[in-house]
Amino acid sequence: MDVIGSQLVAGVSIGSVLLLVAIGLSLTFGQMGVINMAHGEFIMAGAYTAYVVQQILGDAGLSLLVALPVAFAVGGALGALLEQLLVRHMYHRPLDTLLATFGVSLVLQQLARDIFGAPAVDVRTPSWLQGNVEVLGTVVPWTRLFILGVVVVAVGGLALLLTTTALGRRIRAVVLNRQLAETSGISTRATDRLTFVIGSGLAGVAGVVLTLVGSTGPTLGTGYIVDAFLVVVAGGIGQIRGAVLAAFGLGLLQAFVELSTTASIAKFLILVIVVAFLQVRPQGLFTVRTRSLA
Amino acid sequence: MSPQTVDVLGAPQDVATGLAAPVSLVVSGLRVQFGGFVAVSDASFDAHPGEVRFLIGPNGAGKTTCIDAITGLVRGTGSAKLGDDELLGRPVHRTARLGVGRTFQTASVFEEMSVLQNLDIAAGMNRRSAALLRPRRTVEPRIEAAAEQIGLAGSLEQRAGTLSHGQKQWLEIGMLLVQDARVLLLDEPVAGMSHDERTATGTLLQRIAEHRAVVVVEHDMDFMRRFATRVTVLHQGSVISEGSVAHVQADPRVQEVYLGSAATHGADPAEHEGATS
Amino acid sequence: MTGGLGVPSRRNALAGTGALALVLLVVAPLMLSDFRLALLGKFICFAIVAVGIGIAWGRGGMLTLGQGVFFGIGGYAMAMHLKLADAELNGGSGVPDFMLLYGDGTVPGWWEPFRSPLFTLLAVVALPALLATALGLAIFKRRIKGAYFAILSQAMVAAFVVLLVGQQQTTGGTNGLNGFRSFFGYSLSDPANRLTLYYLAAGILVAAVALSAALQRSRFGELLVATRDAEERVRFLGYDPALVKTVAFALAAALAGVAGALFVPIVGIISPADIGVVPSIVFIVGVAVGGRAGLFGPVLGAIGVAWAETSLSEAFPSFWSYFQGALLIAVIALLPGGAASLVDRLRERATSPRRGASSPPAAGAAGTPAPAAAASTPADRPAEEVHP
Amino acid sequence: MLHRNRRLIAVPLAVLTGTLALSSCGAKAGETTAGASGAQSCVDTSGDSVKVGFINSLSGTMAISETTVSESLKMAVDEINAAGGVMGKKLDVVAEDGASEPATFAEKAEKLVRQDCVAAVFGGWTSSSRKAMLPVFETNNSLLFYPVQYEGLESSPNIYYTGATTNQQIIPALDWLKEQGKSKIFLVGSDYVFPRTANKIINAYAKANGMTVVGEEYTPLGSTDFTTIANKVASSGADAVFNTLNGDSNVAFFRQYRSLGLSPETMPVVSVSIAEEEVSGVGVENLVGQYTAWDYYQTLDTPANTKFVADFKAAYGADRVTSDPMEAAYTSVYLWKAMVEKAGSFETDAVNEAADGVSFDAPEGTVVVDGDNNHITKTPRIGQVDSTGLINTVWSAPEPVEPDPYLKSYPWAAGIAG
Repeated sequence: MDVIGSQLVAGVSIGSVLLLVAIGLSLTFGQMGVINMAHGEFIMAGAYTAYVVQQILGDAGLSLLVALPVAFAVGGALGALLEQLLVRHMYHRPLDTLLATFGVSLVLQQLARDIFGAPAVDVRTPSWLQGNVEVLGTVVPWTRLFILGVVVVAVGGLALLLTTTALGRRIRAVVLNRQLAETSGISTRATDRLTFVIGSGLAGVAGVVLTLVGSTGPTLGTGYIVDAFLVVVAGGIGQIRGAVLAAFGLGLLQAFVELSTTASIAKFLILVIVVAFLQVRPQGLFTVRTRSLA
Repeated sequence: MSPQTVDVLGAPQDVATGLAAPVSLVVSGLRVQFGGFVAVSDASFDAHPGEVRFLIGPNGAGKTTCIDAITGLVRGTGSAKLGDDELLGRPVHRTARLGVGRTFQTASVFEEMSVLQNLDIAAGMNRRSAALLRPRRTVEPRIEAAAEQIGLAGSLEQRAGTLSHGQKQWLEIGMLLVQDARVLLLDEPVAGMSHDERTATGTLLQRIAEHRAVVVVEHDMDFMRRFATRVTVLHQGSVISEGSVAHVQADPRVQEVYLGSAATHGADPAEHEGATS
Repeated sequence: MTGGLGVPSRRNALAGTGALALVLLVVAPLMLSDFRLALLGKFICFAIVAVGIGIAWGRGGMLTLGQGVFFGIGGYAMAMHLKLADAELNGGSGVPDFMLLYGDGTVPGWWEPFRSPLFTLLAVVALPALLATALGLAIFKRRIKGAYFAILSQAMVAAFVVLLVGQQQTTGGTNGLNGFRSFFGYSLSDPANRLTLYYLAAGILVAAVALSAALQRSRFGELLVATRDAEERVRFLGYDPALVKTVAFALAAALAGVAGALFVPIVGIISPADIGVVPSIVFIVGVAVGGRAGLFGPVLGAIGVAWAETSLSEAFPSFWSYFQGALLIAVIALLPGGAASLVDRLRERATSPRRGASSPPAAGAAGTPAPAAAASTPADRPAEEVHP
Repeated sequence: MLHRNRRLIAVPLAVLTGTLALSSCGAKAGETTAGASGAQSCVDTSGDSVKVGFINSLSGTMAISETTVSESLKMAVDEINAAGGVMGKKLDVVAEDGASEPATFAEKAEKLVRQDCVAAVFGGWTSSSRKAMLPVFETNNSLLFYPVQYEGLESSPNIYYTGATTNQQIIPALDWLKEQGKSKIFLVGSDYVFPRTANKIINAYAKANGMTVVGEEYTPLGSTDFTTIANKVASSGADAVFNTLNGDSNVAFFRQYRSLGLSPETMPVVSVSIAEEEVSGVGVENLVGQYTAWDYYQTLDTPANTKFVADFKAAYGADRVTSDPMEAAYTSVYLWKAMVEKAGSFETDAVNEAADGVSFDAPEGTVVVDGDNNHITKTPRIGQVDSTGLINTVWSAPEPVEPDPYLKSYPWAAGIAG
């Protein structure tokens, strides 16, 4: 079916954006039980990084590729700063962290407004990403495939990191049982900081990619943050596979519900469905018994 | 005044609150499984009013898990009956309302609140909602009595967080008393206490046990020898021995289990702890 | 003194409530121009929400980022009634103006009950409370708490706003409901009536504070704090924490509903912009700044922050964002008890040299046998991790 | 200590009932006419200056657009002051931030009128901000000049509408589409009052003019996912899109539209909320060749506009652009000046009396106030975005169009105004 094919593709494409904005959040939330409300602003910072890099390099194609690692660094640096200055001092107060990081997000937004101006800036799409290709009988923009590619690389890389490296083992150990990890000689401090850097760096990458989809303005991040939280919560804390399933699940749901109703109703229904789903599985799709939320 | 001279835990109070007569806890064929891991495979024991039942065993034997299952914290199969009531399968607070009280390894009291507030909350399970909406005006007699019993009568206004470690554990026991628990499940009640404190605690438990069933999970073998009426030994999730202290100590299987793990746990009932007394 | 928990003594609570009533009901109307007084009326609405948040979050540990929903339900209920009443005024058609313009000119069935003033007043309190009860039971029974609850409540408000915006013909969409002429038969353009509205709001705030004080001092209040600090322990004492929390949550919701209903005639508009994700967090900001767990902290914080926003943003619009952000960070990080705790801290410093030094009561040491020895070695282990 | 606890609640309740009993002596609804009781004007015209208020969102989501309006308002006031002021009095500006929230607009409008006692207020952008402020101006019988195109169906004696109403923007755009032979229209809009009302009009127009609306989609404000909607547009067989999306959503929509291979040649998009100011944010490359419907473009070749553009660039930077709402705001200050001078008074009633027929040689051409509905005549123009981001007129109404906010002169629109 033509419609089913096109909505499948649309759902995957929505899902890939959701996953990208949520994956970093999922990592930090899982690791430290901390909700970083400034995650959206880290995404925004990534988007502005793409803009600045493009202003410097000029060429849209080259700058996009350069911006990806640079934005990772920018996001990571912001994350490190936040972790060092704020989050680590409030480790036992996850809800307070939520509020304090909301304060950070207010400041960052206004900062962006003062630096780049309130109007959205234009980040041009590289010529090699313009146009489209036919998939499942549906026209799919190259940009969407590119985003999917970035997601696959980012999530795949993260999964590899978690499963094969020493750092990944430490992170998983801390997620499972912080105290035990600590007594086994793992420096939870160092692990926390690195996790935060990686999670925030991924937010930066998400920001670059979002410049291909929508506008780049100071409020870019706020539009995504509630959705990102829903993905994290629905997927289960600290679970990459949960986040992946939840993101694509919500993306497909959105695409198909929107087909038969309006975008507003679809958005409402999605939120209701997630809340209802949590009634059935309060811990999300996949569960780890974590100390912080058990 | 000392706990030994004042008896407030007896029948009059139970009559006053309308609680049924003392009953026994009977656990049979209890099994608890976490995923593929069987924490308790087949545990059967009982506890009767008038006796202090000790539950011992090396680390990982499943002692605390048994308590968790009886109180509804984790899901268990088999049976745990308090009188005629089956406890398994109920939510935690319903089990508590049947008269099952428990303490935790790390004393769990409301640190921000006064001793009185702690006891008052514990005593409130059967209050009507209307009573809940009013402030507390007087100290109820049973609370006063329990505070006396646990040696905190003079510290009613003290913030629980500032109590000593031992006092917190007594407070927790006091909370079970005013809660009118018919069976008390105590998880390492003397951990971290001085010798004198242990003695006081043991005496307290014996007195409590006159009208209620008391189950104590403990590592301290000296404490067990001094105060246990009967002992159940768990190992790897099942009961390997049961009986009086002497009987259990003489059981070769128990010795084997404890000797085998003595090097790591320092909990050999015959040798290690005995030396300190 | 009942000790602990930051509950003011009965005398202090009474004095404080009296002072609040004096300032709001006597001093403010004398000192402020009618424009500033109307502004204060608006802030009072926020303060009523704050009292509820103080109960749910400060005392109960439930960080609700979704009070906008309840505020909105109360506000829209009142606004619907006022629109319907206005439409009937002077022999009107009985159909609100915006429905004639943007809808099909008929009043939807679910609006009809709001023609009744009695039903509306009831709905303002009962609808938020019922919704909160249903949600609370569902959420808390499943033991969803802490950050999960915060996120869910935020998602809830996001969904509510999307729904309101999408139903323009019946809810006014982004415009919301506005242009009210009368309030239960009294003209809203008459300054005397607007003053009455102010008194009504101020009186309700004072009553809400008194209610909160009574609650804090009640056994339920103690149980609520116990549930906040050690939910599992409460469960093992035979209580169902879900019920305890639901009652507090429903109370907070009802207060938010009442506040929303007062907001409508005072401000003259209710729209999704007043109840969305960000306004819902801003409700929290005032409470956090003032001191979440105290009796007066939430009220003073809410009024203070709103006042600061209005006066500071007049002078420096962009500066306000920095200030608000920095204030929130500073208070949460350095002074989690809010401004109220600053007062306590100063007072404590003045009266006793060191907090930990207050020795255990003498009676405990003398009257107990062996345990007495232990009392002299205070084992001040770090506070048990608080499950928010 | 623990006993003897009286009810805390009794005292405040007594206070509450007392105050209620005391103060419920105001007027019943309907007893007084609106505006009469609270409308003691406090405007001070005795000195050699008079206060005027600006109310624009300088923070929040609407700041993007509204700051530009506040700049052109300021320019108009500076020019007027330099030329001697209004009736010899210099204008003192009190600027307030509406913060993109309707309730804040109402609050600040009230402050301007009652606290600052300004003679007139200029500003507002969104319909919700105007609707929120309307009761304030009516109650206090003071004046608001609203400079943005809007959905019509409104006419208040206390508001002057210097932007286009629907028959000066939407209907001409439809006329033009019809002229171009487009008969199947797809409607895309943000979910709020302007797009919904505009599309209601478009549907009625289409019915009467043999056009078909092949799709009508709304997205939540700020929405950035247009995958599904763009799919619907592409497969609808429409030969034109009528776009009432607001702000940031346009970026996402045009990106998605373009990457599906759609183009101005195959399926042109007519936008009514994208002006010069927004083009750079949406991205020139996404908009080249697309159409807009306004009454003013920076590229208009009138002497007044040449001066307006030059002055604006001189004041705010050579890279800045001018747009329809900015021009309408600029014009509104001059119209007010003309009305006041014709009336010889700053009084609201006198100004209203004098308003009809007042005209001004605005950058968009001569505009005339219609005293019946407080709107102005305007010349609708269809523009096309060029590669520099400016918009060039490709079609223009032969003469200025009289404002008709309730569309009374269009038989097919009979059912729309209720």
